[in-house]
Amino acid sequence: MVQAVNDGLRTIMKEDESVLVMGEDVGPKGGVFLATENLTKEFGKERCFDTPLSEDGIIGVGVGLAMNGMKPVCEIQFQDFIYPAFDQIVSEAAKMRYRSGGQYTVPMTIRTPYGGGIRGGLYHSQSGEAYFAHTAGLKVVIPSTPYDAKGLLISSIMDPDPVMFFEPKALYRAGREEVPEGMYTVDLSKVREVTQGGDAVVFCYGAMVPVCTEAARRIKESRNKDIRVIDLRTLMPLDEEAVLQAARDCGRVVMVHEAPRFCGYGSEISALIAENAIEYMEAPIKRVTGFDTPFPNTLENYYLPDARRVFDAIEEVLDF
Amino acid sequence: MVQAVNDGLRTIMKEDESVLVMGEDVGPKGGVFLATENLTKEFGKERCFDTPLSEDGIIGVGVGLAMNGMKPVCEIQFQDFIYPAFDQIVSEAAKMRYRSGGQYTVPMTIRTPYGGGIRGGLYHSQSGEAYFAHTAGLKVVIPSTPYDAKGLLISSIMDPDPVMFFEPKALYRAGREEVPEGMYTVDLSKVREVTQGGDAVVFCYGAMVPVCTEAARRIKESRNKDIRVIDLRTLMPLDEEAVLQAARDCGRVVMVHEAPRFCGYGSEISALIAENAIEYMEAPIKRVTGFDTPFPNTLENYYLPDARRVFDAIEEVLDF
Amino acid sequence: MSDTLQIIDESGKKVGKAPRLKRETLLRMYRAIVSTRSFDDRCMKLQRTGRIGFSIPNKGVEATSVGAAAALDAAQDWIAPHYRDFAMMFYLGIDVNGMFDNMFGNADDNAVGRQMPVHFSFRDPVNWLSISSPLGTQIPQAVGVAMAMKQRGEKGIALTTFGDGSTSTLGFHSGLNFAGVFGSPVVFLCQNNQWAISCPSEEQTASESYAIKGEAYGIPGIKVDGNDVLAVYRVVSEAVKRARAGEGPTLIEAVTFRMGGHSTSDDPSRYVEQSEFDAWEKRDPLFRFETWLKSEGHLDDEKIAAIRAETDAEMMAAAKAAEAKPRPKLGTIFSDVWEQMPPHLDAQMNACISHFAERDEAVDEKGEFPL
Amino acid sequence: MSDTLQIIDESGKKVGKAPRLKRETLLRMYRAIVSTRSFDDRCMKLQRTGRIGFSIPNKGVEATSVGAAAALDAAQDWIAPHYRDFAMMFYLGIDVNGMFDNMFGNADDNAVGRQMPVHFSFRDPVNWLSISSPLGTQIPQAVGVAMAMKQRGEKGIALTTFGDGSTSTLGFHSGLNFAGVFGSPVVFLCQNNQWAISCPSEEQTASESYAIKGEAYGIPGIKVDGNDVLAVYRVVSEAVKRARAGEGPTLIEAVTFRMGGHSTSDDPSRYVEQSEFDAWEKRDPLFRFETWLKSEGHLDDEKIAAIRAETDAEMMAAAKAAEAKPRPKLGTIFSDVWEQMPPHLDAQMNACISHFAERDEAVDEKGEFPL
Ligand SMILES: Cc1ncc(C[n+]2csc(CCOP(=O)(O)OP(=O)(O)O)c2C)c(N)n1
Ligand SMILES: Cc1ncc(C[n+]2csc(CCOP(=O)(O)OP(=O)(O)O)c2C)c(N)n1
Ligand SMILES: [Mg+2]
Ligand SMILES: [Mg+2]
Repeated sequence: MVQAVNDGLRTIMKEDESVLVMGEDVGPKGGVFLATENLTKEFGKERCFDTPLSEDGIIGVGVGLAMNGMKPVCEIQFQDFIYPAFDQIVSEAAKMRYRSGGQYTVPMTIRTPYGGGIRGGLYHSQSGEAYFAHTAGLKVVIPSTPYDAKGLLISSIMDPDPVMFFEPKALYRAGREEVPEGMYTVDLSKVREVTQGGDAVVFCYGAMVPVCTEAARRIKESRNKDIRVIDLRTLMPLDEEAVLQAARDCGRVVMVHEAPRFCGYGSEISALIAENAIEYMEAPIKRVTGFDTPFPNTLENYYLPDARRVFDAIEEVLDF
Repeated sequence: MVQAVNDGLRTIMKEDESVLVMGEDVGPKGGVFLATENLTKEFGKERCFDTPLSEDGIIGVGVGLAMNGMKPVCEIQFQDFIYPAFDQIVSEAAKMRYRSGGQYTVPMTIRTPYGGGIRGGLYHSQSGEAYFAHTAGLKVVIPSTPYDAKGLLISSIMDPDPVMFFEPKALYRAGREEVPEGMYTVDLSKVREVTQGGDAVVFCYGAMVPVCTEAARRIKESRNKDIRVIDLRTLMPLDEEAVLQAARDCGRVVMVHEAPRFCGYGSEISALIAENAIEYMEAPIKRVTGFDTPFPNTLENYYLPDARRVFDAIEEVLDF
Repeated sequence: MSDTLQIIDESGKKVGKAPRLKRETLLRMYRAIVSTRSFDDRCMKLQRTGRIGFSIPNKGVEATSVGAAAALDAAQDWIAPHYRDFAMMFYLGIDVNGMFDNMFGNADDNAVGRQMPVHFSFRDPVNWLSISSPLGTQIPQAVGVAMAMKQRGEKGIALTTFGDGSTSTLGFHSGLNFAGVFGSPVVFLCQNNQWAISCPSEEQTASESYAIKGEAYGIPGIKVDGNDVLAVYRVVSEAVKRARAGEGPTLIEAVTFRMGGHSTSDDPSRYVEQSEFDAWEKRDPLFRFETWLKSEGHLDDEKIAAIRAETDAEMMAAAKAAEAKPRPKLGTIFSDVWEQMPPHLDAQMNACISHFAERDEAVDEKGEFPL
Repeated sequence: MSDTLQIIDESGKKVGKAPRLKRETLLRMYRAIVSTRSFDDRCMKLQRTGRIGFSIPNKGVEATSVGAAAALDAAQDWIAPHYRDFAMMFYLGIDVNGMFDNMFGNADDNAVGRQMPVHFSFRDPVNWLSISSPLGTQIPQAVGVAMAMKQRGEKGIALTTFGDGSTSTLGFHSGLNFAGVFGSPVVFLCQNNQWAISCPSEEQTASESYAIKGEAYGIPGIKVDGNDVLAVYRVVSEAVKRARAGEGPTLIEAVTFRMGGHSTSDDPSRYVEQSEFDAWEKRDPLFRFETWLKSEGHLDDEKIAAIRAETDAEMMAAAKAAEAKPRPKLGTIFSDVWEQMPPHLDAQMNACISHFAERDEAVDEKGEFPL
């Protein structure tokens, strides 16, 4: 997937001179995961440049660039390091259009690798999407395939509002899928149906999509039930109608994410259904999530939801 | 309520020499809301002192003090200004015990006024409790009466872990309730039943407690139904059993808070019930919340949930 | 204030080389200061009578703002402002009605009644970034604004202002560091007005001065008498010139004084000694400039009285007009969150509108702003 | 490096006044540096063979760490460390087994296998705060630690270390500012090793030096040759003395070089010129100290070989022991979040334990750490 990100950046930078890439080590080194490889070489260091070690600076300067005609793509090296920039993101980027009555706007994209999968421990593994989904004025986008990564990234950069673009680092090296050359976009705010089915629905995103797909496959194999796996892709704005429709169609729901459960993104999905479609529910709305603890290191694979935990949860809702 | 906070601080400072109060303007001025009035006079500026204008510094230094034997009570002048300290709170205070295997701990309390009620617009009105409730390692406490304010505050300061103590500024001048003199504590993690009833339950906290109580009174008046109003008080750790029990008892649930709805704290309450007690539900789980926008100024009173909006929601669940 | 540039001293006497400025310009500067005082007075009255919730007095700091504004080219330069320097806008030719629309948060307010008073946002007569309550956030933003102009080969520069207290924020540190590294065309103007609410300037930092903080970022730091409008003009002009010529950023510390409370609700007698007020009263920037202008023959008492009467009348009229306007429509709670309103917000808006259409309006009681 | 204190020059010759140190102390310093190299080598091998995930090489910067450690009183002083200076621990007498337990994240690890390797946390032989990945956060924490001691009238001080890159973080700005204002007994030691991953020290800030940043906080700034263990010892000792005497904080910039990649996974040839490596190779702190010790008669080749063999063996043995230990129990995912485990977490723990009890273990595949 990381090549698709790189390809997306290159494509939109060619198309639109106002697109800039900035962050720590994004220049000559090409980024820690090589997502920005060769961009400085190709577009010059005016268009892709390293910054001092300050996330507050990266985002604050990015907000200024965005207000004055540029489309900055700011990289935060790991999502875990976004918190020094939290004020600029939630107080400034998210609220600029609103507080200025639309006089100033912030067409900025914040790219950052998130989630587990590299034995990164507490601070190279977090999934903080709920913080941002709760913040009005931001969009939150998480791809799960190379195709979507490129298309959603281009859409995010072209979007007139600030977009948090979370890249599941566990999938960076996965999926050898070819992505189309050149410009294309993927709609922000449409879910993707990964598998079809009407016996239960599993909502997920990012690195949990292949995990859930595998669980669905095993359920099919062992019980011949058809599970609908839905990749939410755009967490904000959420395609609520699609979520509710799937919940109504299936009557049995499982929500899966890596982030801790308590007040996690999944709680919103549950709440939404409990508020608008509870009468269709034939089982409890289950959540399979990371635990309500910081992210461990040695035991990472016990912390992260895996296909077996998802499988068990699907069984539970099927058997209720 | 603000006198109760002041009294709580004074009481525990007398009791425990390691308690310090620090923040912007908490010294001679006594804080913007006078929560720390006269503490410098009474305890000296070693025990209650002004700091430079850096929330990151206030919390970062507080974490250091806490790790080395003190019990700092850090004031953030308005909850809206806590974001520059977000990294120190979520990355450091919250994770210190975990990442050091208990070798270092952070018995710190972060006091801050939150919520609407003073025509403070975007940045003097926010309710950010969900950010912190989602962060493992923090406790989140919100009083709604002077009695609880003092008792919960003392408990928070004595707690061995970092506590976010959110004070509903709309109630600072409300409630002329006398509070007991001297030391007393209120358990962290027990809800408070404000009114009894079995026809529906309303969960709420902070400034929404009187609003919900008023709505319940009106329902009693107009429809002779008994509504149980529950003040959650400690949002983390949540007394989940009490929440589920009330939900099962009543079968009809409304959740009320000022914060925006999407991924707000209420979504966790809904999700919890949808996961563990859905079979008892006789109506959708309704949420009455602030809107998914930044906080407005002129139209503040249209933004904040009021007794009529809560009343309508209770009617809806009763009539479903 | 040994190493602090001064041109007109406290008694109104010229002690340095005055910049060559046209009479109209000088009078425009003077009028801007007088307008600010009129605005302050009007707002204090409005707040005391409960018609607006809050204002930020500018008395004492106007020379810093006006001197800086006069050094800009409004057609191409941007301002990333602090909240206590809107005297700049009077110099630059703002429509006062727009300012009072903001004070009342009415339907015509640029901020659509969403922000507290004095949180202005303008595109005209200059790009004046939306004022934020969180302190210091405008500083790195100004650097970004400036970098964009540099990148496009434009000649505009960004001026950003902030208080002494704001130098402790993260935005100060990251903004100055980035500007130093990228050589961005920015002027950083620190309004050292001796206080950050109740925290005195000397307890904000142990550094020798605020200007010296530039050293930490490789940025020249200059200290100027902030109550001397000509000295501020001179220093800011030079910094603007350097920035425009591609020679990078400058940090300026303007030494001035907040001649009153932090806001209309603050009582400074709790923490400021009367003697401090008295001492600074003698350095009043308006008195000083007025005296000098008189001595140069640009002003006389009659003219002064006329200008005061005019500005008072202007503020009164604008306040009246703004007060009479309706408040923003309910839908404005929901617009401008994103360019396109997502379905969930649309649903919330419709529910809200029908809720209040069916019934009375919301109770309009409001709490008092404490500070 | 004109204004940079040096005592032993690059050839190992004494060019300044050496501090009076006992032979044992000098040899303990030497051994600490050698131990660090042994540790580095062992970890590099372990990482290359996939037995640990990550390490942070310390080659080149050991003199800075060891010189600083030697200036402390471990019984009362605290350390709020950066991740690239654990050579300090070898000087202070750490049990190497504890370090390798952390590298493997096994059941005996102080951090209970929760942190990445090299994120040490100790109470013994010194209060060494738990290392954090987020940069700069330890700096204000050190100030708080120091303030607590000052408040209680204790004589301890806090030493905090950080890289050149970390000076751009918020923690640097707030930490130094608070320490300046409160006159806290802290020593700020900036390890300027020329790089922050791939960002060269000159692009991190435009300031003349890192030491000069002290000016912004009213804190004396001193530059020292970080490859000269005696010079570092001298400068840190003086700063510690000042702090202990209640004379406030000091900022020290130790000029040194990261003689390799950022981490075991980094390939510095993508961004560091070979000539830079070559130039610094000649300033190797180990070579220099060794040469001087030899010239003073404290060391000879035989002794050197013996020490190397001993430290290598010690590391090898500790690594083996640590590798053989079991990993932490499942329940450790859930403990230490709060002092008391709340019911919801208890439920999650029980579900997790019974899930894995019923079935096989989790798949133990792991992604590669990229940097
Ligand atoms: C991040 C942040 N913290 C705290 C506040 C509360 N606050 C408002 S104004 C102020 C003092 C500002 O002082 P200074 O920067 O000197 O500006 P002045 O008011 O003197 O113009 C404080 C602490 C805030 N607005 N933002
Ligand atoms: C807040 C934060 N941002 C980014 C990172 C990623 N990161 C890890 S080390 C590093 C460079 C640190 O440079 P420096 O402070 O000079 O220390 P050195 O590695 O040279 O010892 C970066 C950017 C981080 N750990 N924390
Ligand atoms: Mg000030
Ligand atoms: Mg470095």
